[in-house]
Amino acid sequence: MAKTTAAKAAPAAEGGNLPFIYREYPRETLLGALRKMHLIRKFEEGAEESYMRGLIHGTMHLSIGQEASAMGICLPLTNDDQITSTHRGHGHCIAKGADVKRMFAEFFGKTTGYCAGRGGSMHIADVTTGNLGANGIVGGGLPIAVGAALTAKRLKTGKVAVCFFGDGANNEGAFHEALNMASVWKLPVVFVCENNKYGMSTSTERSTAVANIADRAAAYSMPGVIVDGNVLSDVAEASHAAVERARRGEGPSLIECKTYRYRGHSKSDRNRYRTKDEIDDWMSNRDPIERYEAQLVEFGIAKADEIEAIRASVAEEIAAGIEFAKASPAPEIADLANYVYTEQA
Amino acid sequence: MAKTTAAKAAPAAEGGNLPFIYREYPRETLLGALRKMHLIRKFEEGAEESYMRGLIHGTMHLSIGQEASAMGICLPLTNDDQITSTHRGHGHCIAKGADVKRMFAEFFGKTTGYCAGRGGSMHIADVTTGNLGANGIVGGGLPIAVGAALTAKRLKTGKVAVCFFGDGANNEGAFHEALNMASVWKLPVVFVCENNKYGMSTSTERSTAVANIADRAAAYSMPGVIVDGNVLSDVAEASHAAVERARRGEGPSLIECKTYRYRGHSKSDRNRYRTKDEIDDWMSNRDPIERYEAQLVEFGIAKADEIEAIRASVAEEIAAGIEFAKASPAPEIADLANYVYTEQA
Amino acid sequence: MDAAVRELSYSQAIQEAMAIAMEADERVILMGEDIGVYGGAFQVTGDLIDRFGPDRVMDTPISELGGAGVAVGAAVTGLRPIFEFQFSDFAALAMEQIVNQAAKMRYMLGGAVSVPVVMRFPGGSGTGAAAQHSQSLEAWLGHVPGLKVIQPATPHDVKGMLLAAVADPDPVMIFEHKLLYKMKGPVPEGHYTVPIGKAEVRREGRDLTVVATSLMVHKALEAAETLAAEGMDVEVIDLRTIRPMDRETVIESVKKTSRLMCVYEGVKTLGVGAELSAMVAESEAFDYLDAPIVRLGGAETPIPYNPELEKAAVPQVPGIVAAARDLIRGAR
Amino acid sequence: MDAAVRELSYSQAIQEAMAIAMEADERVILMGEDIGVYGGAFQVTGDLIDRFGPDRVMDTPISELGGAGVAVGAAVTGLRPIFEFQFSDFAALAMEQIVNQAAKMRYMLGGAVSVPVVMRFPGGSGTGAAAQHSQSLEAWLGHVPGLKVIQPATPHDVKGMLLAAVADPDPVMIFEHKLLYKMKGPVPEGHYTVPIGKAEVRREGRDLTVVATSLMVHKALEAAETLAAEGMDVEVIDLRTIRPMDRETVIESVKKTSRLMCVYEGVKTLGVGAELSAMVAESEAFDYLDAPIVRLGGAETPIPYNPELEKAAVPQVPGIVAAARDLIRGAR
Ligand SMILES: Cc1ncc(C[n+]2csc(CCOP(=O)(O)OP(=O)(O)O)c2C)c(N)n1
Ligand SMILES: Cc1ncc(C[n+]2csc(CCOP(=O)(O)OP(=O)(O)O)c2C)c(N)n1
Ligand SMILES: [Mg+2]
Ligand SMILES: [Mg+2]
Repeated sequence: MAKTTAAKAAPAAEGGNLPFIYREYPRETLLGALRKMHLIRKFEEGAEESYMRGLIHGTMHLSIGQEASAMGICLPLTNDDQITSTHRGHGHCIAKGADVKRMFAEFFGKTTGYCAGRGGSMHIADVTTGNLGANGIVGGGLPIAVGAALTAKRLKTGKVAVCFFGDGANNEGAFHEALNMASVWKLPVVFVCENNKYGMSTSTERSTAVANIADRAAAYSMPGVIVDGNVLSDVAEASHAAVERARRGEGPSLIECKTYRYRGHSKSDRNRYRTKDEIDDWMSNRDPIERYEAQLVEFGIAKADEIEAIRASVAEEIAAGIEFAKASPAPEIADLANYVYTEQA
Repeated sequence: MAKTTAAKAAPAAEGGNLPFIYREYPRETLLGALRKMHLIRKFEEGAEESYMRGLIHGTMHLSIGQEASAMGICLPLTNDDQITSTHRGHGHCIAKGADVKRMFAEFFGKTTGYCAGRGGSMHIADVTTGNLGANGIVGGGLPIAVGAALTAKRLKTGKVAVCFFGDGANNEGAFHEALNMASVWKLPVVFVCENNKYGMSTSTERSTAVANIADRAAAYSMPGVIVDGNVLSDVAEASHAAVERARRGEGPSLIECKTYRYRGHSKSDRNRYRTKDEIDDWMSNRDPIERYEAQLVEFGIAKADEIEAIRASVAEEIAAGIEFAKASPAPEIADLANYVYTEQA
Repeated sequence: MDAAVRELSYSQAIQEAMAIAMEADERVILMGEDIGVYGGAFQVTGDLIDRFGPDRVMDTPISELGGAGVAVGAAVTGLRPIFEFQFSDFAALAMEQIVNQAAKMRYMLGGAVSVPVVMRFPGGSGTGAAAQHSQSLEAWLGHVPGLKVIQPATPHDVKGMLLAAVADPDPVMIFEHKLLYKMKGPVPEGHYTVPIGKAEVRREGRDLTVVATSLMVHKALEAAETLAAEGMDVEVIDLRTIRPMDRETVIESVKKTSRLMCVYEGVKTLGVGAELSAMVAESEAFDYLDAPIVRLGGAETPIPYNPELEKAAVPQVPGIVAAARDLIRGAR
Repeated sequence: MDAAVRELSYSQAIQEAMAIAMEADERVILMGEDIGVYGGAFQVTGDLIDRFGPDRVMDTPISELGGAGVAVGAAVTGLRPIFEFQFSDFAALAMEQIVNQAAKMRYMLGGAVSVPVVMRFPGGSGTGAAAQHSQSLEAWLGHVPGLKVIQPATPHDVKGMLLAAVADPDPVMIFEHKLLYKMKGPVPEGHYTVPIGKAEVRREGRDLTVVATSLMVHKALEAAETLAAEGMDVEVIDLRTIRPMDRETVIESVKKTSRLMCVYEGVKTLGVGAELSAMVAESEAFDYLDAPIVRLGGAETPIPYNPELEKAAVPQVPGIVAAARDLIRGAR
């Protein structure tokens, strides 16, 4: 995991005009971030393919195209910091440090999965790396993140809570209540709206009575920042500022990452609400991984063959993850009622 | 009921510097408004006394001190316009045109009451004058008012819906969802926050992450106006503008009336959260009825003895109302299940 | 009635009912998340937006409490909204408007208003959607006076009951099992209603009364065939309405068969079968009972993701067969 | 245990339990609306804020969904919040966090977390607060796996069960009847627990088992005295826990008395008595039953404001006496 202390190591490049992350983080961190972005994309492609083959059931929500947002937000976080995630949460999970083996195993419904096969994609979590879980309820994680921040403040753990949610979620009452309480109590929490223009089929224009979600921050007297969610450094810079503010005890912030999902909403999407042109434009001109790779090369941090090596190692990890998942045991029917309550001595 | 058309009659006074209502409304309307403000206060004093004597059970929330807000908002409304009200809703009910006889009867739990004795203070309503009801759920009326506005727009009735709510209610998720939808759909609804500084014992400073509730209007791209809720004319002017805007199809507005309740929150209030000085200051220096009477005299619209006559007639009406309530029959136990479902032919 | 009868799926039947209601009455509108161009998460509204336009097929923001409340307010003031929850689980976000407002408003106002709102709740497990998208919550709303709660099990019934619901002056809650949407069955054309509050005997039998709801009706009927092959004659009743429950039909049947089994997908404890059992145990049918009243309900767990666990969490045909066999043979 | 026993009111007993828990464990915090200087709508928290300060006796904004969710999030991450709903009716606003989150989180995450949150719900009628402030909604939460749901009926039990709840790693929901708050009874000093999941026989008897909950326990006991004077010997069981229900205690009693009556304030249909009845009707106690199982529950109406109607809407002593008499004498 990237640590804030990593920033104290020698930065990857010199020069006052370089974007934030190149000034702040060492080379390994930057390459690690690239690797994770690839890992997210390949994980989701692998999951998608496994789904098509009938190896995974249910539904899933892919975040392909949104990797810079997940990764950029998590970059300044430590393993101890906690996140709440969403139905579109694979990227958050990996960015925060989860192992794709156990994620695949979960999607395959196996006991080795992060949720012992009980949760699946929509509830993917890895508490050991601070991910309190994806959430099937839009907006469900918002108050929970505030609760995590309350614990951090009350027990003085120094942890920060980060709450991912979508543009659609910003119209839930939970959004309003959570942001208001976080601000009134000055809690160490960062609200991250991944605005991919649609909540399912409904565009923000048709659902949201304000131009930018970040504009709503003023209603809670907290900073609201808009960033290009497809530029890793921009996202990380905003995250860094908000996380540091939270750690200093100055309270919550709202970050809006403008981004886009390439795939349909879920596995049942006739795609009637967006144009092919719009999708093409985002895929061809604003891909977060391509843009990041271009910068890494431009600033002399990585060469093409190094990037190729990362891709290859990711492909291997994915393949191994799927094999692990396939080979893992399914839960026993007799264990159906395990984990409903905490087993007590 | 005051009608907007009333404004077309000869105004009560001439002069460009006069406050809004004196320019807009004829004398009868203004004296009618004064009478209603007295009626509200005396109704509540009567209810309070009846409660002390054990004639009324349950609890009640008195709006004494907030009469200008209820009356000013309702002044530009017609009988067809609809309101949703709150637990502190006696004033809204009377301002909208209800008969105190049937209100007392309701409080006394009688069949002649507006709710046939089933609702009591917390559910007081008079659908015939457009009051869809007080609400025991803080924030409960917000989406309902938006629904009433949706009906008005869809069926092109020309009606406006007015939604009263408190400062405390503004932190409910329902507030957020209701204002957002009203704005997205440009519905003819006016949101009226009666900010009396406290939600029960909790001051807005301790509950609300923004200085003024009206500041939150920006989060819904609607106008947000702050008025002195204890000045009838100011309230009516803001209401008039918002109602006309709604009627023109330009969408919702938010009005914040800064006001104060003299009594405790309800019948069980140890009053530990506000100072005697604060209460005294509002009662002595900012009473809405006294301020209105002073203006009526100052602008030559009413003389002291005329005002005295209004008071006397109000006292009579209250006494008669209480007698009517006392004399009315209680519901039959056998009718317990009436009104659960609509009786069908 | 001579209306032509076609095979339609359950979701087509709903869509047809909504279209008929909207054609007949301008006040009928549809509200819900992604019911417009998307056609609804389960394609129930489909292309109705093309026919009736976005003003009458309204996509709401993701605001279940507010959305339901707007529907309630619209219903009180003159519209006839049909509100779709994308998943019945999200009812948990709107219980306040459903229960504290819609169900009680007429009563609290002493009869001064009615609240003719219809709400649709796609529920049930079996799609791998896990704990927050698979619940069967009809028992919650069945507990609430002021509401009517229905669970049609066939395309025929869902069309007729939805049309009855739209015509009803009071709030009607429709629980639709997601696995029923693709199920086909005969559906008459045009307008007809199936009454709210009446159960239907789907199969007559002498040895045991099985009262089932929603998807479980079909499982119970399948089980009954297996049992018939073994010489056991099972009566299967489709409850259809949770509130008000059809006491007479159930009790008459139990008086005939002397045995009762309830099959339902909601969590067993405090689920619909608890009421069925208690209703019979306090009735005159008690004296006719030859055996304990058995309930097969959902497991006392959230719905798990793994497909085998998921199946194990709700009644399945073999389990119904086994339990019925034991009950008839006196093994319990 | 030799702790001194004093007379305390039910609300004092709750307050004492909370104080003991907070003294013992820094992680225990109280959250709710107006629980600070106001002392809570029913003065249950009283002056605890003076002792523990506003950081541990936290007034929340009027945001039930968010407030409950914050408590859930805090519980998952290390605090032990006790969250007060001002009225149990407002649970309708927070069902999503209670049911979709708190109850399911451990399961959905395959055991990776626990959610040690306690929520308190002042409920019940009898205060003239009408339909939106008088409900008894324990059946809703009793239907939800992952929750524990309790309804202590005495000062002694509420203290001990609240302390058990705080120590419990899973979410525990406490339904407190508002009319109990002022009721006094013996309460030992210091720390003790009363187990969740165990019913208590409050009065032994041979002729009839009455299982009652919360305030109805006291009404049932009063009725039992009247019946005793008439020569009828009624056993009264205080159920105490709705989930998990104490099957054994109830079934043993019914095997002894051969008759069962359930008395509860929640709406009769799909209320707690439905489960009690069904649990017995499917158990080995069925064969011991000499009479139908009778339920006295709340009327199928919202709670009305008028005090006489309000009383008529829930079981009262004379009705309990009459129903028990009929049942014992075989009049039904
Ligand atoms: C409370 C709730 N309402 C509706 C849904 C169904 N649903 C799942 S995802 C989604 C869209 C969410 O949009 P957004 O928050 O923008 O996230 P995105 O899918 O775009 O990442 C909807 C409507 C849900 N899961 N929970
Ligand atoms: C959903 C809900 N939460 C809490 C309450 C209890 N309660 C009744 S009035 C009130 C304070 C409301 O404050 P505000 O909105 O400012 O109105 P005011 O009483 O000041 O007029 C509270 C907390 C309630 N009735 N409904
Ligand atoms: Mg989105
Ligand atoms: Mg207030």
